[in-house]
Amino acid sequence: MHQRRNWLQISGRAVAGLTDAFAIVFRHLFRRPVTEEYPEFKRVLPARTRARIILTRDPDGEERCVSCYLCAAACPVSCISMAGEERADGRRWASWFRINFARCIYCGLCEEACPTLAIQLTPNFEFCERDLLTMVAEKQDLLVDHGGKNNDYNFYRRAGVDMVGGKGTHIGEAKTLNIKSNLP
Amino acid sequence: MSLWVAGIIILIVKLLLVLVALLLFAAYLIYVERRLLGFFQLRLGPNRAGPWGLLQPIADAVKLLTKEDLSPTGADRVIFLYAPVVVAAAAILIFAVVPFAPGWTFRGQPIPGVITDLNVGLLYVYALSSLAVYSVALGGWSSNSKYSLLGAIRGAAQMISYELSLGLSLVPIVMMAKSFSLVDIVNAQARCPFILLQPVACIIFFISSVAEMKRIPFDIPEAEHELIAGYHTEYSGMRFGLFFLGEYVTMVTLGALVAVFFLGGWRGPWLPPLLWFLIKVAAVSFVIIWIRGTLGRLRYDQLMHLGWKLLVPVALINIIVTGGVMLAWGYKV
Amino acid sequence: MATIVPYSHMLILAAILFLLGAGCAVARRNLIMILIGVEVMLSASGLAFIGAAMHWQQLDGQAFVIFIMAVAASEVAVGLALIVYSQRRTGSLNADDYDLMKG
Amino acid sequence: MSIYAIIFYLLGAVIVAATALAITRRNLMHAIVYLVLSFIGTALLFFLLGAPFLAVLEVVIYAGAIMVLFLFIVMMLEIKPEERTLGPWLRQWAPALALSGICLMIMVGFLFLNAGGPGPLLLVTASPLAFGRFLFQKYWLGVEIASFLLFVALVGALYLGRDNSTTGG
Repeated sequence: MHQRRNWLQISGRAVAGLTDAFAIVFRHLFRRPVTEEYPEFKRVLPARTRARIILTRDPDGEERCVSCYLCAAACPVSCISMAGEERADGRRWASWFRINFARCIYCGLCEEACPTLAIQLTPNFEFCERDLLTMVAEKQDLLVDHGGKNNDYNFYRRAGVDMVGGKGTHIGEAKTLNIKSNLP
Repeated sequence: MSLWVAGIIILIVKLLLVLVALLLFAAYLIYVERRLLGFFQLRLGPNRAGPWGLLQPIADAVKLLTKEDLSPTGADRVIFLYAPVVVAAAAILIFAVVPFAPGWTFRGQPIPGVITDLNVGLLYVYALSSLAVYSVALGGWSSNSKYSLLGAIRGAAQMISYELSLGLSLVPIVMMAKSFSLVDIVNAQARCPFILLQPVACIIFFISSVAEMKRIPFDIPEAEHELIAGYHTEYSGMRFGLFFLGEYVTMVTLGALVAVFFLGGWRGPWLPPLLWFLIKVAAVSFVIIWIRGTLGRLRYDQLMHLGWKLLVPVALINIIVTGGVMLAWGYKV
Repeated sequence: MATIVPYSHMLILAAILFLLGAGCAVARRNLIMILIGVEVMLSASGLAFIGAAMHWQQLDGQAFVIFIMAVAASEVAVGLALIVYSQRRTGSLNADDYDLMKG
Repeated sequence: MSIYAIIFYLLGAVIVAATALAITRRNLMHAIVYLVLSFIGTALLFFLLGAPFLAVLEVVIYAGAIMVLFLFIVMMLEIKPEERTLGPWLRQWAPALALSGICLMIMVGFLFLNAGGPGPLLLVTASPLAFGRFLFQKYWLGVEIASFLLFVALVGALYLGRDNSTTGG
């Protein structure tokens, strides 16, 4: 007896569940689709959306890239290549810098890897070509005249690189201690 | 002699008209299904090619026809190349016995509203649907791919299992119409469509034929999450298109068969018979798409249990009950 | 009334088919092919029965074809089950490998 | 020669060719495909010979069920095509061919010795209704026995096919 009631309950629940599901799906026929039709309707993307890559400059107008190859190493699809050189004053720079956007997957790992904030990703994603070779961007295509997401950052003024002044002149760095004296 | 020639010409014209109508209906069913699924899921569906995307089937056909026709290494080439033909041919050939109108008269000569009124029409439908297994099994086997082979084995097992309940569910219809001919079955529903007298048979027939078509919730042979595309994983271009076309022609044919067996065929008040027939076919197709939008996929063991432990026994009980009731009401052969 | 062909041609066709099936069952060493040969023989005998039914205008011949089909279906069900069983037991489908009882 | 005779000889040639190809294939899958063709041809012959019901049953049962079962087993067991070796091939086929040839010659001889007896076949068709009525009036016991045979075969196949690895299933 208990078994039979159980069976009836189960089948009743199944029928109720099925009816409910079908009714919900049918009601969706008359609801407005949530689709945004892309070429006619363009949503404004957040400023930090990751798409096309740029190379930024520091506040002094110098290229930030020091050609450390970390972005090329981090890139999962190996679309970044460059050659590093050293200037007379000891500052490193990339003599050429190339990104193959036909292969780029906009993962943002290069941005993560960059120690100088040189590589940054911008919201511009609408670029495509029939000829793949025109998607290869050289350094002059990538360089911009601003600092991107952080305009004030200057790698050489911040880190312990002896470039713009002696020890203790960098931002956030304590004055050098005179180890010969105990005076405060 | 001229009458004979006229008969041949009328037959050929009718064949062409039915074929073109069937293929167009199937092609636009693909479009309608994609649009409806879009709406069910709060999307839009294809709406780019032409106004409201109405040219989408043509764009799809052009794309499929111009794609490269690949065959995998190690495939059994001849079987691989010709397996897709079977499914499309079987689906189209079923329509030869489906009555779509009561018929017309042209200059005093009657034109029946069916291509051929076979006196074993129902069994002919059954035979062709059982031949459709070959395209699945052979196509999957000859692809030389494990996904295809698994899909083919599942497909063959599923189609054999559900053919049984498909056939058994139609026995009460034959008992009540006293004929295998589809025209006679439509005529037997002059007073009352069989769906009111045989609701159980209708449900079993519908479920079994959805399983025969390998559509959701019975699409285990082509379960994309496990088997990529099942038995037609390795197919490309128009050969894949034939599998696709076969599936949708089968859907139209199923709609027509449900209309003929249970909904009274072309019978209906006020509207012309052909229109009634089309409305019924479209309604059945809509229900199939609705099911696809609603249900998930059954597990393999659930599928087999549903077929063998529920549908077949219920169909057998339905036959016995129908026979008993008919005897009690004083039925004479 | 339209005639088709002499009854003897019908019987010869059935005989050719039957002998093809018998040859397959005798000569092939694969268990599945042997079973297929038996199926061909059964189908050929059905053909002969149908021809006979037509020749004598009696439906008995056609009735027998129904029984032949029932026998063929049950034979295949049991036969294939046996083949699968023995393939699981011995791992071979070659009839020559089943020689445990060397005479 | 009437159009029916032409159809008969064409179908006969197709059936014999398909069957001959089927029984000589080394690849089981090809054999099954040829055999399906042969059975469909046989079904058409049944149709020509006035048995539409049996013709459709031939397609449903032989081509649609039995051959699919074979296909299923071949796919499941993953059978390699046989090796092509001439020696055993000759040893196996020679006696079969010889015996078949002798049987066929005797058969043809008998038929032509008795040439006056069996006349041409007349075109008649047994409607499914008439056939069903005849079957269940005269051979109802046979039908019951056949159904019982199928039931026994079902039970036998289930028993043979059960999984031995699990206990207490």
